[in-house]
Amino acid sequence: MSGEAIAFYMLAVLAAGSALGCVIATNIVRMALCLLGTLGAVALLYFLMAANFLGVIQLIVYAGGTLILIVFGIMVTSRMYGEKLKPRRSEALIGALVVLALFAGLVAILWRGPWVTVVPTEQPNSVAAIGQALLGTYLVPFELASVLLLAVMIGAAYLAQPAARNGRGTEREE
Amino acid sequence: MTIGLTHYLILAALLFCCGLFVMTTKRNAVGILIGVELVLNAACLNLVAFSRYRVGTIDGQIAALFIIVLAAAEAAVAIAIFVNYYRMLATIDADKGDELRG
Amino acid sequence: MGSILRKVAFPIFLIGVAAIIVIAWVPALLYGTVDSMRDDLGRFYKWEPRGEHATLTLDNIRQYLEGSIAGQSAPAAHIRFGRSTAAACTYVLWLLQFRITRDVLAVVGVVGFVSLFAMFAIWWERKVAARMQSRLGPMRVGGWHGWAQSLADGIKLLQKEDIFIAGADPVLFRMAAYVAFIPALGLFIALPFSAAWIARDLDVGLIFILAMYGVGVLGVLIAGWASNNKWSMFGAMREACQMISYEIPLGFALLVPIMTVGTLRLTTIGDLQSGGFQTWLAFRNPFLLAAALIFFIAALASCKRAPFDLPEAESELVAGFHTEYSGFRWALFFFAEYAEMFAAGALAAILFFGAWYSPLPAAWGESWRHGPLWQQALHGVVFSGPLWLIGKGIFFVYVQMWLRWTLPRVRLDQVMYACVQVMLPLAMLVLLANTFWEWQVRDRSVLGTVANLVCTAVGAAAVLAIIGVGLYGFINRRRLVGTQVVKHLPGA
Amino acid sequence: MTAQEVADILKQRFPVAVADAAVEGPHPCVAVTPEAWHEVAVFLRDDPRLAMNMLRCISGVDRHPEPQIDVVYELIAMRAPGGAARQEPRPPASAELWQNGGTIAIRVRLPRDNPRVRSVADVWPAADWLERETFDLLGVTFDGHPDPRRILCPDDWIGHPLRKDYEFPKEYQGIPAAAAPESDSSRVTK
Amino acid sequence: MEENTLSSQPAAPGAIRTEEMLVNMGPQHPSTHGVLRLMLRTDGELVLETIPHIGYLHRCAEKIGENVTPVQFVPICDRLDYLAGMNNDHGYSLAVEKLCGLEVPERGHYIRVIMCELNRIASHLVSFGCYGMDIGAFTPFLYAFREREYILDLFEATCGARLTYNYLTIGGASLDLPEGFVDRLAWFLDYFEPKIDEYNNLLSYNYIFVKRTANVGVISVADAIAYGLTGPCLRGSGVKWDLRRCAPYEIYDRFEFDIPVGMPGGSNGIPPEVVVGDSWSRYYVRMLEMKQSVRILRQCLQQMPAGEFRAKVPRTLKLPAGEVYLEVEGVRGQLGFLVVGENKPIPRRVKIRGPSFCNLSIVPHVCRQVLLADVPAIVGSIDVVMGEVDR
Repeated sequence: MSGEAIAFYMLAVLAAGSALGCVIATNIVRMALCLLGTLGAVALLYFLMAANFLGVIQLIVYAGGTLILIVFGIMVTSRMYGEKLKPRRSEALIGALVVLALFAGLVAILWRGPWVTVVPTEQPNSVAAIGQALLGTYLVPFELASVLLLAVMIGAAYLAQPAARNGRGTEREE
Repeated sequence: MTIGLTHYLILAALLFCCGLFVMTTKRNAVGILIGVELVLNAACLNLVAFSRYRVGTIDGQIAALFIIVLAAAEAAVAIAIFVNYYRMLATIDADKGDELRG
Repeated sequence: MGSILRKVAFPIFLIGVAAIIVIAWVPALLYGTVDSMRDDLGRFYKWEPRGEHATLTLDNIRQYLEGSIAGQSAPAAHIRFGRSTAAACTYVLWLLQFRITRDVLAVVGVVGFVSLFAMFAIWWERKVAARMQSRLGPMRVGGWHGWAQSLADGIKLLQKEDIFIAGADPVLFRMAAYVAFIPALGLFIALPFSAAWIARDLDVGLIFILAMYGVGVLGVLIAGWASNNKWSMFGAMREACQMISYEIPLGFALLVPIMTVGTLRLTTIGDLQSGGFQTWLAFRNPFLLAAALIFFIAALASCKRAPFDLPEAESELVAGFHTEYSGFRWALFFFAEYAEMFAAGALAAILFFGAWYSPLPAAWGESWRHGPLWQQALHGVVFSGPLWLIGKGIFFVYVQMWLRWTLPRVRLDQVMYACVQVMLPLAMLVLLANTFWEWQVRDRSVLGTVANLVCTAVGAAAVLAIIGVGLYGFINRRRLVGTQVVKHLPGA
Repeated sequence: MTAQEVADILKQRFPVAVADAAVEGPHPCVAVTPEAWHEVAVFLRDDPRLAMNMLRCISGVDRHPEPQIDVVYELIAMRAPGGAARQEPRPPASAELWQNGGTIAIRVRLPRDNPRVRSVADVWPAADWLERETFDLLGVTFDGHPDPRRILCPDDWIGHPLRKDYEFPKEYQGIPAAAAPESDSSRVTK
Repeated sequence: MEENTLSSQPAAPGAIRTEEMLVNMGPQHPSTHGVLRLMLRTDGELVLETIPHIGYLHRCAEKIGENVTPVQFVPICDRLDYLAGMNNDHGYSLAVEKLCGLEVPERGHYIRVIMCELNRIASHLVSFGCYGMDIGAFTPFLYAFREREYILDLFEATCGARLTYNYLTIGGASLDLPEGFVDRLAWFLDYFEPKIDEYNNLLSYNYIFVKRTANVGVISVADAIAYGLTGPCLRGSGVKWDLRRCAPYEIYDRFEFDIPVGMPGGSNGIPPEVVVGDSWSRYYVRMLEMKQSVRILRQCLQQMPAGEFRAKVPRTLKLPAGEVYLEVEGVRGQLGFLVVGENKPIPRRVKIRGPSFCNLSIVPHVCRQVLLADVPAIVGSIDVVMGEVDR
């Protein structure tokens, strides 16, 4: 077994375990912690696939930004000893069955499907390549994404301020 | 035994299914958001794996990059909405939000 | 027992310091030896491809070290050993050629460095604080200026009861300390101590370090939430606000040198500054100097150090997010904090202040780099090497302490104001200006040279001023520390 | 303004309510009936001649064994440099000294078994805590007080400690009292 | 921690619901100066309401006062405002002397003024240092304590105690000044006076410090008077009122000194952000008062005569029937004693008006709609000593 295989299996177990933890956990902060496990493991998998830049972006944007935002949202909206929002039994059962069936189907297809693969090659300077692709081939989506981010920034700021409708000072909140 | 495309795809399928389950069954709105993140992660993993093992270019990575950025934007808006939702209804239970009137 | 301890403690301390100095340059030296050996032998045996994939055998190495390879041109003139030494070194060098050995060594080194540094920094912070407050600080444990105080504290903390409060979330409360500590360790994976001494030379090293800073916040957040204490919660919320906000100016400030050097690989960035004091990036043009300042302030806020220590503001939040922690878990938060402090200082040094190079141009020492062993060692001390980076990092840590014990704490809205309305526009402006500069101004042009010289002069003046103030303080130390203390100073 | 003048003005304005005035001696004092006290207080504060704008202290004095508790209000008139005490929120930061416009003590005599008096917390906000303290330690009830709770003793304390016939409890919340205080006080008195 | 949710009911549709929390600040909290307990009703970082709970340090001082003779009560007075024991002793002694008609010899007067003013400096030093700590600057605290140490050394040489002195007593002082006291004091004054400017430069004019305290917790003149604020809190609001001048007692009319008051920013070297009556003004008044105390002390040293330091006080001092209320300008404001005598050695009633008690009563009024970090800044600038509040 090669080093890559060992690393893959360890990370895959971590990622899958954390994802299952997300499913099982009833405490929402624990779910977020499990999500951190998945995100970190997936980021390391990206490293394993020589997508260093993506792995780092996954860590900085996902784990360092989005996840913190989520935990922040949890803190604002949930209390430790507040009501426990457990899924309804029937829903959980049906959901589990459907999802299991879906997973089984997916695995079956993946297992059977003949995948034409290429031998992975190392990109000599993937960061530069990604940069060039972003500002070359993918310039339009890149710019669109930036416009979207701007819109989101304004929209989120508007949504989050109560004073727009309430007349109370907001600059002291956050 | 070498690690190939199938390994990554199966892992991604597992993440996807977990995310789907979380999305459908959790009642906490933030929990649903976490499910969405899981699903998006699975998609990213697929993209990167395909781009490495099947195409051999970095286009998949670029797509994954966009997904990550959009997921961040989506989470920002979602959290803003949840905070407002919580202020209105005093709960974060997504099932309670079945009224359209704000 | 106690008296014996007291006698041996100080020698142990001195040996430890010496060992650290040795350790600081030996690995780089050995790695260099192995690599150059592989190059030499590869050239000799005509291995294809040379370098990376060729594995040296024990015989190869022994023969090489003894200089007994037939036809070897100059059998490594700089590392000629005796027969017995060579035999001992053979196995070490053979092991060192493997990636996994180096990784294990790197992990051990990082963990060792972080814990040693945290212990040193805690002791040092107490000394710095004490001297600023005309006190003596720890004086007893270990003998010389209480150098073993942190060690004793560490032992005490290990023995202390790990108090777990009944109302807390059992899993998260325990996990949080690790979630905060592990990213702080992870920082050092991509942090080069010198061009050769780095665990993983990532092509995205800089962003990796930033990402680790970002992930570390999560530990604080979870600690605050899991403690089920309102003060902890306040601390966690403040940390989240502050960290998320300050990452933006931090990132912008980092883009400035990245734009100038055109790479995210930290070793490359460092190597670009090998030409002496005036080639350090901060002195290249005024905008880089400004970026260095912005970076330092934003990093201060990211490390939650005063005046931005709101998450643990003791006069407002008791102790903030770690109010409920005790014993070793509590210590982990501090290890993380000091590791982050050092990483911030080291990053400032790598990006702006000449990385692991001394103010002297490295070209002057080029001949020493390939000379006999003692010359190589001296080269590591005088021209470039991990010692310089550690020294610079410690200096910036000192500046952080200096600020902490001098300034009052700002308020949350002021922190946010400073970030969003001052630092962020400033960082953007600097980035824009630097873009324009890099685009229009040639390095060798008159404007470029003048700017470089002016910035160098400013930097040199700052360094000289700091040295001067330090010297003045040292010379007048009997007079300055306050008469009450002087009476108790040794030799008074 | 001397205490005598204050007493005269008060007597002129409230001939019935002002019982007697002892303006000689170290502690010039005007006695006021409990029913009229609030009205007198408003007058004391608002009358431009008196302008007693600061309530310095409220003391309860238990006259045991007489069936009487006195509540003594210490008032002082602080006069801004411009003349009469000014009530504007922010007079110009003055380089001049404010003047002492006279002091007076008002005594309200209350029956010991049911001491009640109208609160003056709406006249001088300073009375809020001072009245709470007097209630806490002497058991004087202040009608119309905005927050009539104990202030120094715990909320579940029984009795009013500064009454002369107060008996120190043997225990509080299961904590036994250390020593019997009677023996102490008797020793000192002898 | 008490559990929160004042409003667990869902708000009416359309209304914005915010999460309010009750937070307990104290009695064990680093910046509540002892055992003050503040209940904060907060919305995020915003403090909507502050409710002080006091009484954790209640030691029945008034009840003790009714059971012991005045001379026995002086040590208890030390423990009221334990940072300014001399001033407390002085106030009580003056009240009893007024009731009994005792005359204090000339030297006794001067000793009293010296001790009171020295203790005022010592106490203001603590206040200055602790206020720095409240704002997050640790270092000035130790500088302040270094200087205070000299004063405590002087006190120790005089009466053997460093905190609870029992020195100024009925009829004068209980001992004469020790040998060399005058020289040591003169040395200290020369040493200390320039330090005040140093500390102003270190802390008072520090940009962050000014930003944290200026225009925070503004108390208007009307409020200050209505709530019975006295001392530096009142003067910080711009009221030039000091009992040492406005109702002179002891021998303060013999000295020249100014009464510092809060001034608007922009002039006299005061930072432009400052508003009269804010936390910075209250703090700065204390800094300036230390200078004035030094001035008074210098004059004392010049004028002080030799002679008796204590009046002849009968061994069992009978308090005549009658009552007396006397206020002195203590360190934190006007310290008042009501003593009711009834021809017995022990008084019928001793009522103590602690200035901190009244000063603290304005906290609920001021700490509304402020940030959490402002609460220590405001409470610290009011500078309460819980020993005096709870008595």
